[in-house]
Amino acid sequence: MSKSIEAIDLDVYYGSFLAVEGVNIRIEPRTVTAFIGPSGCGKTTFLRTMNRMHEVLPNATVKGQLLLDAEDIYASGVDPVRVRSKVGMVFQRPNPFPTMSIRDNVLAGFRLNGIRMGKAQADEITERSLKGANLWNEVKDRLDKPGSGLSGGQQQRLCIARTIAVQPEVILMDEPCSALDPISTLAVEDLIGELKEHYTIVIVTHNMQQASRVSDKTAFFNIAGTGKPGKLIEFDYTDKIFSNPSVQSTEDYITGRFG
Amino acid sequence: MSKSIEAIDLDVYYGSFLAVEGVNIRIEPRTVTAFIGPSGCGKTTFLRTMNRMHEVLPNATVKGQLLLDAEDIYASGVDPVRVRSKVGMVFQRPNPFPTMSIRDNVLAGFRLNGIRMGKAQADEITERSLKGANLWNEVKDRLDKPGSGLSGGQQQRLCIARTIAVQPEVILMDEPCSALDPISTLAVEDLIGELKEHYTIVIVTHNMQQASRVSDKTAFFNIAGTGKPGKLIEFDYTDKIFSNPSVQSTEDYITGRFG
Amino acid sequence: MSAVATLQKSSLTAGRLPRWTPWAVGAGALAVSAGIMSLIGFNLPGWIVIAWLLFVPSMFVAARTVEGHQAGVDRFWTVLVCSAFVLALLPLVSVIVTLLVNGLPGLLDPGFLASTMQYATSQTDQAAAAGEGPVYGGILHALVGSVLVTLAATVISVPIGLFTSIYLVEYSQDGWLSRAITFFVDVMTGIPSIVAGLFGAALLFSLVDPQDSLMGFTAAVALSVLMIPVVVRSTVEMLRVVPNELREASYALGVRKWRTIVQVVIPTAISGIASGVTLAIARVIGETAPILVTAGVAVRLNTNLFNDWMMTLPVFIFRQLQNPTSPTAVGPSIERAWGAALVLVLLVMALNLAARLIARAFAPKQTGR
Amino acid sequence: MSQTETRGSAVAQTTDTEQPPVDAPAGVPLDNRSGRFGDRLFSGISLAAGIVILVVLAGVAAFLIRDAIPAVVASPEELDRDTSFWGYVGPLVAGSVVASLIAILVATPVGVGIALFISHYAPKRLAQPLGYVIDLLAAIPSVVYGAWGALVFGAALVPGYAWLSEHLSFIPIFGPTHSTTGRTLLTAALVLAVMVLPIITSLCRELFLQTPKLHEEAALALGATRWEMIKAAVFPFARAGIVSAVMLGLGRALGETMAVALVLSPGPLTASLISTGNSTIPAEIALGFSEAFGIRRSELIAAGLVLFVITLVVNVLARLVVARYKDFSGAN
Amino acid sequence: ADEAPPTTNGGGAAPAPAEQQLSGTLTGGGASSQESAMTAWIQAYSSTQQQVTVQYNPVGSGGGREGFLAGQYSFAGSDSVMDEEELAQSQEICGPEGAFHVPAYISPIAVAFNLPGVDSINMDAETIASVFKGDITTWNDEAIASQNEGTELPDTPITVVHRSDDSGTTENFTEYLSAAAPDVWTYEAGDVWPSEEAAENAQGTSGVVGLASQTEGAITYADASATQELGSVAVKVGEEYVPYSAEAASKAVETAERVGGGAEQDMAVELDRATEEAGTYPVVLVSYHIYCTTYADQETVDLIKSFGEFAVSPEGQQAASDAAGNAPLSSALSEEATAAIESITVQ
Ligand SMILES: Nc1ncnc2c1ncn2[C@@H]1O[C@H](COP(=O)(O)OP(=O)(O)OP(=O)(O)O)[C@@H](O)[C@H]1O
Ligand SMILES: Nc1ncnc2c1ncn2[C@@H]1O[C@H](COP(=O)(O)OP(=O)(O)OP(=O)(O)O)[C@@H](O)[C@H]1O
Ligand SMILES: [Mg+2]
Ligand SMILES: [Mg+2]
Ligand SMILES: O=P([O-])([O-])[O-]
Repeated sequence: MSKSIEAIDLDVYYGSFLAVEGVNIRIEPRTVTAFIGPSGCGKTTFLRTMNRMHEVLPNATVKGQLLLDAEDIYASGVDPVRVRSKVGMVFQRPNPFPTMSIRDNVLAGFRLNGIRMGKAQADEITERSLKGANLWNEVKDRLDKPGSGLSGGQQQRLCIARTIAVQPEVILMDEPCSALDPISTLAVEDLIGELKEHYTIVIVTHNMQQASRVSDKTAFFNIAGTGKPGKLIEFDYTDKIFSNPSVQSTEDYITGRFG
Repeated sequence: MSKSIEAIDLDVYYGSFLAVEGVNIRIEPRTVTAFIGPSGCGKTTFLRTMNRMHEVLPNATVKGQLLLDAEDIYASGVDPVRVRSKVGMVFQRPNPFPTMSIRDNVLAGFRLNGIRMGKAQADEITERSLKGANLWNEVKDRLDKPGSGLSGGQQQRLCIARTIAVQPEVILMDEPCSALDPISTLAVEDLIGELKEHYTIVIVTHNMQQASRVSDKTAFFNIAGTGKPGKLIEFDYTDKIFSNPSVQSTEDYITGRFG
Repeated sequence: MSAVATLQKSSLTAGRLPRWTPWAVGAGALAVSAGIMSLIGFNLPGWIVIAWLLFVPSMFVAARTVEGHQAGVDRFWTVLVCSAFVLALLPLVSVIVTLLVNGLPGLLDPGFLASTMQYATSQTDQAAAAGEGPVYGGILHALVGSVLVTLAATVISVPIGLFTSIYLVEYSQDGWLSRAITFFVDVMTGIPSIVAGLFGAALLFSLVDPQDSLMGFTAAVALSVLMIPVVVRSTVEMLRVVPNELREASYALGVRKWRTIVQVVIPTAISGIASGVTLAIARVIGETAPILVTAGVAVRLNTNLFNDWMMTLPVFIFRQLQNPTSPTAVGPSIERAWGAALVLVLLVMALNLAARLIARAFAPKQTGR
Repeated sequence: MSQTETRGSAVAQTTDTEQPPVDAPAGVPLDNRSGRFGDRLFSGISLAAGIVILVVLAGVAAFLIRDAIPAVVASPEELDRDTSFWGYVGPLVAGSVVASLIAILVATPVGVGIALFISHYAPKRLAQPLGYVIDLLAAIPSVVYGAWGALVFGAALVPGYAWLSEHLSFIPIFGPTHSTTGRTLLTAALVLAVMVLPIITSLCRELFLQTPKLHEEAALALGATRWEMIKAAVFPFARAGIVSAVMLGLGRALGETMAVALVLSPGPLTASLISTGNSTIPAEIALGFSEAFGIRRSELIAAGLVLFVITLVVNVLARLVVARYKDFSGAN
Repeated sequence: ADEAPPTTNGGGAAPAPAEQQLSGTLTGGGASSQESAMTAWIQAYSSTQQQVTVQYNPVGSGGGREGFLAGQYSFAGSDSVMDEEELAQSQEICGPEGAFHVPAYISPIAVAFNLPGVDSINMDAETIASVFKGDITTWNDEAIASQNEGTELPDTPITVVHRSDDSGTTENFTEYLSAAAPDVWTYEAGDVWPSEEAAENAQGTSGVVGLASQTEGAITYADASATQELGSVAVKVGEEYVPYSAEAASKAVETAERVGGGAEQDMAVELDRATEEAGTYPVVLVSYHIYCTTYADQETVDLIKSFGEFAVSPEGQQAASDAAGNAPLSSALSEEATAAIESITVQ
């Protein structure tokens, strides 16, 4: 089920602005990869190219190849929707659907695709996903209330539940825990640990501890200055990156001596 | 300039739902107070009562007293606008005004209030605030571009810049760093350290390290279960809370043994 | 720094106007105005206008001196905003009173809703005017005609309008086609209704046998020309403000774009869309001129949009007012006209209510952040 | 404690339940096209709808131009009047523009004010019913506005006109005499204002209600009063929409036929707004059409075409204004 | 659900017993002036010919003629006669003889005013023209007073009210003014009120009557049937002042000259507005029915003949007069019109 991801000479543009330049990376199946780097270096941007969300923005374009198990997702004829149903995504900002109840938010991946299922199955998926996102206990009594009435952290976990409900093969997470308390964070980290047995996971985080806790490999992105493109500086085993990085700027960043 | 804040038997409601119950707390001027606690325990809710942002939501009500330097901000006849211009706020989600340029976002507090100022003064305030929020170098060349074109972290720092520009007496920060990278986080923490010389600061954070780094005192909120109100469990010097809390659940939470 | 200093830093309650201030100032303004009026001759509108003209600046000055500049400005605009609402109520109340006073007698005529004009004649009107008989004739044919023609126009315009808006907001990348469409929709907003009618008549005239070209459907086509731009413009605005993050959330779940549009974007905007559609319907259901030249003048019930003339309520009203059934006794015609107007307004109100209920069922739940 | 257990079992279930029926079963190649049919169809329909509009409009334009040309090129003798077509239509253009302009100038602030009142000032509980009340204005058919304007409103304005012509007649628009029946261009313009009010109000209201809470709160937290919050968060957010609403209203005012025909005592162009005279293009068409044939009919349709062009110009200008702020708007 | 009214037609004008029962639909359109009469005709006619549906679209004379020439209507109602171009055009659908006019609805145009307590005022053509030109501005002006000894005239200012829409009534009225008072009224006759003389105005007969009724001191011109609440002017013809009446109006038509030049049976007339003949009321509106000399199919011919002849028959004219208050055709005109319609044939 899990897939490998490989970027080859990937350039990412907003209009004519080159936001990320020349990324070459190979992410193995069933691993957790953390993206770290200073703000504005293009972590989110690169992450969004991995399930073709980037092109949803007007004028946003990509050059180069991005292989999902050796298939280029940017090849002509590739259906971005297929890509996205294999590569799920959790956003930096929680964005539950305001028109839907909590339950429907969890089942959104099915409901929106017009997939019908029995009540029993729906309940089972809802419960499993919410438990997976460590939200079940808090919302089990108000599954039919709107999802927008939850606290920030609850909303984010709802979004995680929604994503894992459809069991994609790769899960991209853009700072999923930035709005979470330590307990939920821990739960999500545990979850990542479990999910990795079956899925490929990429996570953007600002939290070094988190990166070192959850990830097998870490990619460090950096930016030379405003208006310059972000670049992948170093990509290696997390232990290696945090103990003995081969590039100076990585070390600077990790140790906080940066800037 | 700085003010003390004191809550007396404060209950906070969403409609008929009691979200936070019986808070008694006294925050001294020129201190940094951290609010910690699990998700959904009412940190944001309580924080928002401190500048009367709570009542902006429909049906949201407050019982009890909240004294700002001995003046009850919920007394009848108090103008919430005046409260808010003394008590600034940085939100969990960055929310720059999308229709304003970066410069105008920083100056929004003045522009909104119809305060006119010379270009030199405006430039000075803009630069000082942006530097204070560690954003100056990244945006100094595009001050006239819309604020919505920034990365998440940049946007959050812009919001901080906007809040400190008007130099309120109290600054409330709702997880201001959750969207920030370590460098910006560090910068904001430094900034908090500086601001505290003149202002009273309250910060909600999920990050224990951050709480212990920046705050003088820490308040731990907890919730007994879903649908139950959040409560202030313990409020003490940060050192004390993190080394030797007097309540068991505080210790559980801090050490991650909670739940 | 000096700018900062000018921000209000005074005590929280210092200089707050008491709650009753607006009432007191209002009463004062009315009194002063009455005084002025008594000098130059009293009349009601003058009294109120002058009182208002006194009230606005006094409120502003009072708030400004006591509460500060910021609060003064805020009060000023509050007064203006509330005045706008009251001002709009004046014509509304006047029209509604006019409608009720003139329309109720007609509406209460026996059989008014259940009969047509087939048997109402000049003689029966003359008799009715002379008090020798009841007012015959009703609006059944016009009511049915209005409903059918408007329904047909809605069935034509709403899908076209909705899909066009979707094209403009969701699909077009601001290309020449979308610009052309936007441009032409803009232009269509200003087509005089009668010109739309003439166009519809000319179109069907050339498409079908001229003898048969006057029919309900022709009117529906003409009304669609008027309706489409209203639907498009309002829907486009509503779709535009749907946050992109919702679209992205849906895409990220592997949901197809069209499903995202149908199940995420439209439900989020449904309340606004429903408003726009109702507005468009309200606009065309009250149109007279285009129907005059497209649907003929029927006096009997016709339920077939594609054959024979049809009557609609606005045309009925217009004709009854302009060409009374009996030129020598116009009373019954005027009564019927106003009765029909009242029915028309009630009909649109009902539609409006229905649209709101539908919208509410889908609309985003209004909670919190 | 139990949490780890639950999570553990969740994953256990994950592994042994069969794959939920997602759109594409696993293993389908990425370029499988069959699933795209829905998208293709939907975008095709959307595109087709847009094209239908273009075609309809092209039809209207072709119809107008075809029927208008004879009058536009005709000599004064052929038209049976002293002037060419342009001399005939000029005053009508002036009347239309003035009436719609007054209507829009009156209706825009009032309409936006009402929308604000409903969205941000009225108590939440009252807002819905109040919105409904104002929408009633949209429910009233134009003939009724016409009849009301002629019977009630016009007559009610006469004392005001008398006052204006008595005291302000040195201003040409209030000059020298006033209508004793109230059937003047100003009355017509005010009736139009009432008619376009609900259009502006209901669109603006919906937009104002959509203003992101985030931005409203951002403003409030900076110590903004309600009005300042509206200036900072609501208006910029709705700017393009307000312009759209006003343009829709303007279109209605420019194109309104029956109400003006019933309310106005049309006549030749005069500067005064409160005496008899002036006319608008739609009213002229409505009043003249029934007895018109041949060149006269063509003349009326040409007048319609001119109105068309006016609408076009106004809308283009409005779009340009909106486009200037484009960078600073949008849903993100 | 239709309630049948007590009588299907009033005034005892029972339609002639039908010789044969026809069926089908007959569609006409045109002048709104004859709408009330048309309604009366249709109602009376359909009580004998129950299988026939006759419908009339009161789009206005111009619209009616245009629809007729485009084949939309089988007959047209028109306040003015077709011009040469239209007659030529009519040959396309009507065959080589083209179309012809039959006077069907004659109605005096009252010069009506609103002066409480005054029912009738005498005026000659010049005075009327001067009033409508705005040269005479008050009711007690010497020019009016001198013709009305014994009538108490107030000093109320005169408010002229004219039609705002293009109208057959205006055309007939201005034709009268320019023919009978050419020195004062220097404008050509036309269906639009001359813009130089614009005054208060309103749309449609009921519009001007309504406005005049609201406005004290108003004077207007309108189909006499609609002006009963108002006072009316007795018009000077020859040496006497003639108030409007059905007889005087139909006499004006009877004595009028034929236009000629069209089809053989064409009855279009040219009224002599400046007539001095006693007992005629020259401010009169004649509204025609326009028929083809030949139609494409027998069914239409039968329907046209049946309905058309009924409309101009004494019974039909009486029914119209009861309903619309107009002047019935004289029996001579009625007979001639019947004969003209009878001559319609299939192509
Ligand atoms: N929609 C956009 N249009 C134009 N430029 C953009 C857009 N979004 C981001 N950028 C720019 O692209 C660069 C990379 O942004 P990105 O959001 O990927 O950063 P990031 O690494 O995710 O930062 P953060 O940690 O703050 O989220 C930044 O310079 C940003 O200003
Ligand atoms: N607008 C609202 N309406 C109703 N209930 C709300 C609303 N906002 C929050 N709540 C509820 O109030 C409680 C406290 O929420 P709050 O947002 O204050 O939590 P928090 O401590 O800030 O959590 P987090 O750390 O996730 O941000 C939660 O149970 C939440 O569901
Ligand atoms: Mg990011
Ligand atoms: Mg919170
Ligand atoms: O019959 P009219 O043409 O005067 O309306």
